Amino acid sequence: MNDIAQKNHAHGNPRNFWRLYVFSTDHKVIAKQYLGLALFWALLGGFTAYLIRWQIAHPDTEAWGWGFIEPGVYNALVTMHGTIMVFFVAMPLLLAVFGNFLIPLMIGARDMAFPRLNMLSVWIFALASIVLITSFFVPGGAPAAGWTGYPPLSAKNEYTGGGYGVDLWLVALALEFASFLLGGVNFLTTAMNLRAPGMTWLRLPVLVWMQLIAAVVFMLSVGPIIAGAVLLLMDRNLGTTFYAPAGGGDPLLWQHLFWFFGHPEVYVILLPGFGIILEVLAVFARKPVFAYRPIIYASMVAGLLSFIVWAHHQYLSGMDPRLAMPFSITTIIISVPFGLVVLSIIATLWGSSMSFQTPMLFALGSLGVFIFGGLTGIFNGSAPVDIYIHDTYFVVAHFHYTLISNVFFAGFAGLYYWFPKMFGRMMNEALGKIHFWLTFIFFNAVFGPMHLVGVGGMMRRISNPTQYDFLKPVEPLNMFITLMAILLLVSQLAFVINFLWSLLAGKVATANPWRSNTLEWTTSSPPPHENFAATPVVHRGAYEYSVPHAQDDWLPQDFDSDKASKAALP
Amino acid sequence: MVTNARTMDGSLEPAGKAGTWWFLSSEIPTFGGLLVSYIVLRLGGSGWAEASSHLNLNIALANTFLLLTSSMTIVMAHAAVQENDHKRAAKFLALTVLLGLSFLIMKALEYGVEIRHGFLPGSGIFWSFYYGMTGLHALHVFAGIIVNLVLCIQAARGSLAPNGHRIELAGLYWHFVDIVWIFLFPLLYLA
Amino acid sequence: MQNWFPENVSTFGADVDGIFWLIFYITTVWFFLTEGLILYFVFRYRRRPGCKAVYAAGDTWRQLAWVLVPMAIIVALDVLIDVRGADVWAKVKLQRPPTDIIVRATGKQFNWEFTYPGPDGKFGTDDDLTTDNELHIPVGKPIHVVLTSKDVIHSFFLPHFRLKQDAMPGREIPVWFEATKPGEYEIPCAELCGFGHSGMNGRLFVQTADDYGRWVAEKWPEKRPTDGDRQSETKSRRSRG
Amino acid sequence: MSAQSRHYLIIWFWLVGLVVLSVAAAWILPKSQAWVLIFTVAGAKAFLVARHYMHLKDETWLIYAIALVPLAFVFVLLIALFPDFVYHLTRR
Repeated sequence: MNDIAQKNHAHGNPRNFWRLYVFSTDHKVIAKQYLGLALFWALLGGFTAYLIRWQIAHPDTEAWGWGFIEPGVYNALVTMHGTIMVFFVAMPLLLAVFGNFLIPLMIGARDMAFPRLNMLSVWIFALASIVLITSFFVPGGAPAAGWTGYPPLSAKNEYTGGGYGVDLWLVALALEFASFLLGGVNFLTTAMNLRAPGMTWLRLPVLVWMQLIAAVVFMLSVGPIIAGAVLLLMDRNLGTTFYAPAGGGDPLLWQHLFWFFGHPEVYVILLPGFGIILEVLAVFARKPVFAYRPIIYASMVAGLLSFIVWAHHQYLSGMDPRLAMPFSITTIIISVPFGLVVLSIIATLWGSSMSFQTPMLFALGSLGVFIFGGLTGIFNGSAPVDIYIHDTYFVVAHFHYTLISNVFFAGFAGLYYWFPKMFGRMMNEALGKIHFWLTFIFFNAVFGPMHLVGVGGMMRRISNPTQYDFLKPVEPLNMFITLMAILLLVSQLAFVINFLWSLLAGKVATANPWRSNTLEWTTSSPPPHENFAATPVVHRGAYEYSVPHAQDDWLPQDFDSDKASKAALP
Repeated sequence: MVTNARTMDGSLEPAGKAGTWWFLSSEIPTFGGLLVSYIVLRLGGSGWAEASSHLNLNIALANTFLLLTSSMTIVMAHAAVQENDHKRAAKFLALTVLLGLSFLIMKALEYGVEIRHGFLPGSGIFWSFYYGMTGLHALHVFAGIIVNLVLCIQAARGSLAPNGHRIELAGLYWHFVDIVWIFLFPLLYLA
Repeated sequence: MQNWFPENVSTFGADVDGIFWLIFYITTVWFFLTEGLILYFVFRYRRRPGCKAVYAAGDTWRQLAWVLVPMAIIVALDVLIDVRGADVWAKVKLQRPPTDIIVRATGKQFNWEFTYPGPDGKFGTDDDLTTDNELHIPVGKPIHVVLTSKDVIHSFFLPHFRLKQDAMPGREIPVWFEATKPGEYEIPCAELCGFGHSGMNGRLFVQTADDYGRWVAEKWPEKRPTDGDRQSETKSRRSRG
Repeated sequence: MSAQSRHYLIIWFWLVGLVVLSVAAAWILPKSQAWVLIFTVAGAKAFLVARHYMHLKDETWLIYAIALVPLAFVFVLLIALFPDFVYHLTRR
């Protein structure tokens, strides 16, 4: 079994520090490396958010810890906030961290199919991070063309006033994509080839399925934007005219290439979040996931649909207006597969026996928040309504509700839930609960009212709303939102403290503190170098909780009931 | 459950092949997006055929021939390694590398000719696409050459795994690059 | 919530808002249904000593009906939203009622340039009138605006008219609207267009028929064809300000 | 030379022949017909390489799916871009 992993670990557990923690091929170490990078970026992204909010609420006053925010710098902040949060926080956290750490553990493998490739991808990602950080310091400053980098604004420096910022931004994105591309190859091959005996496709935990679907969607959608980025780099540096109408090109081309990737990307982030929610809910509700297969099929359908909805970002972009309704229809139809997933999650709660530890609270919070975000998505999906709310804060509020629900809340649920397995210690329960309630309250206080700001017509990415008469009514709201946003950011200290403190002095965790069924809990916390002393043999699906007539309310996947009953006989 | 059966035998074969194919599955949209952009802009624009007529068809023909042949030589190397004749495999791989290199050299010459005639990447949308697509393709060829070179040395040294599976994987990538050229050639030179 | 919208002063604004409210009511119902259900379950099925969870994996059609039937309802509602929406989209973006008032709006960093064809109704003639950030139109008449851009992408946004359309370099995109109420409104740019994006804001003066007539008379006094050039210069000079 | 190598060689002859054919078509036939022929030939060449050199002919359905699904999405992209760039109602 798993000869591949064995081949790559013939020399067993490397002893020296570098091979063990820095240039490690161990998927668990790599996951932690991604986690470190993601948390670092999250801090930076949070700081940009604070500056953005400050400028909106108190335009042209000195922001504490920074000073005045010139309009150009404001655009750079907006650009970097989007780039960082989507590509350097959400993706590493949800895919790289949980995917790398859990896929091999959950399928009973010793490591990824290509451990060295895995190491390569984390180091490419690190390189991308360095390149992106560099862009802050080059003459002209960070890119300021928006995280969507629409040309011509991004194509000519005299338009943005930037220098190498956009070039570095493009290079960083290309590297980041390459890294996750290799990661996706690894995920898929690992799940195809290294499943433990008995781990059939339909016994895989939902999270693994979601990671795989996300990987496929990412790999099939990222190509055009890589090509598009190359073309944009050439436009900037070789004088080509792909996006310059004067030279026969067309700026709209970039928007199509970008969003053909950009929308699937959204589901690449959402699906793993659902996976985490379902894993956590099943455990803390002591109930099998309701409609396991339909959930998986629905996610596949959603992934498929995500390839034919991208133009709903472009209803008003100058795209042929006849295209709008077809894309509007496909977009709104997406509510069906996601609705099915959400209702199945709710159905999982029916007749359950819930205990509300921190992971459960975050999972439930994520569910509640996502429903709101999903429903507001229907407004944006409808072409006529989009005429008014496109590029307003309604859109901003909407995608923060959907993305933060699955990055922030689901991500935290996952961290609190798997922290014992990752680091061998429990996180502090009281601090965790405080963290949840503060986050939940302030999050809704920030992004709930933001919908009203959008309904008021406030455009995205304007640094000074007070320049517009028709925005006078929303100014008090903006101030309130900023206050709440600062409190939301501050309340994350509860997590930082909890994380660091538990890392060093948390209660030592048992192998299976939550009494879960999935394979990662059958090995010690943290797992040894090759995960399992003996390759586990799988006898059942991942969610056999509260089985009738079973003496216990859980049946681990590798629990051999026949052998057990034989052993029970005198 | 085809793949499920494979779960049981842990030989590298399926893993490497599946991985390579997944990688190619993301390369297809990369070049696909490029070709699609070229096609729609060309159908909607004007003056493309005129610009294209300045290209040197003979060099392109020679290059097509080189790349097709290199595709043949690398499968020959694969066939050889399957018959466990690593020396012959090394010869064919060396041939493949040479063919690839001469493709790049020809391409460089072609660029030189065009630049001397004043057709730069900035000389219009057709030239933008010409340099963009052939450039990206050339990069892929270059990467393939390096891979093949490494395998060639390994095969010559006899340090290649007995099943020589890696040659097939390198071949998959190399053939894909060849297929891309198969479409670039008519799109740029003939149409 | 209604009073958060800017006042609607266009003929089709009510239709756009109508779809907004249609979706608002539908989603509100779903919101309270789902969130209420979650809250009820959280309260009702919290862990109690000695009471085990129900083993329901949703693997029978009878159980699946609980999620599949709502799906059918969702499909029906989606169709409703799209069918109703299609008409409004067509009304705003696909059909344009005929008019004799056509204006060219050119976005540039960082203001709107409006060009009137003048009495001869043709652009590019010497009686064209170009104004910066100032658009004068009569109330109760359809207006055609042909959008384009000199440099980057801008977005022509009329919040009070529920109208938005990007202005693309290399494209000429026509939009139309009809004002129902005289007054002074704003024309912000809704697409990030550089460091001056915030504050790129034009003025739309919707005037009664007489006021508009007076404005036209002031801009295009009876002129002799011979010194058209000088005339147009002075006109354009007067228009600045 | 083994049977397999011979097979590969035959495919190569086919490929070269097809190249000659498409170039000849570009010279002889009128544009529209030439285009049809040229791109059919290109497709045929790609098919030969994929099926024989990339061994698709003895692969499982899964590999086929991995190879064909991306093509389907590229096709979707092509169709969706036509109205904007080919018919260009608004392009100057």
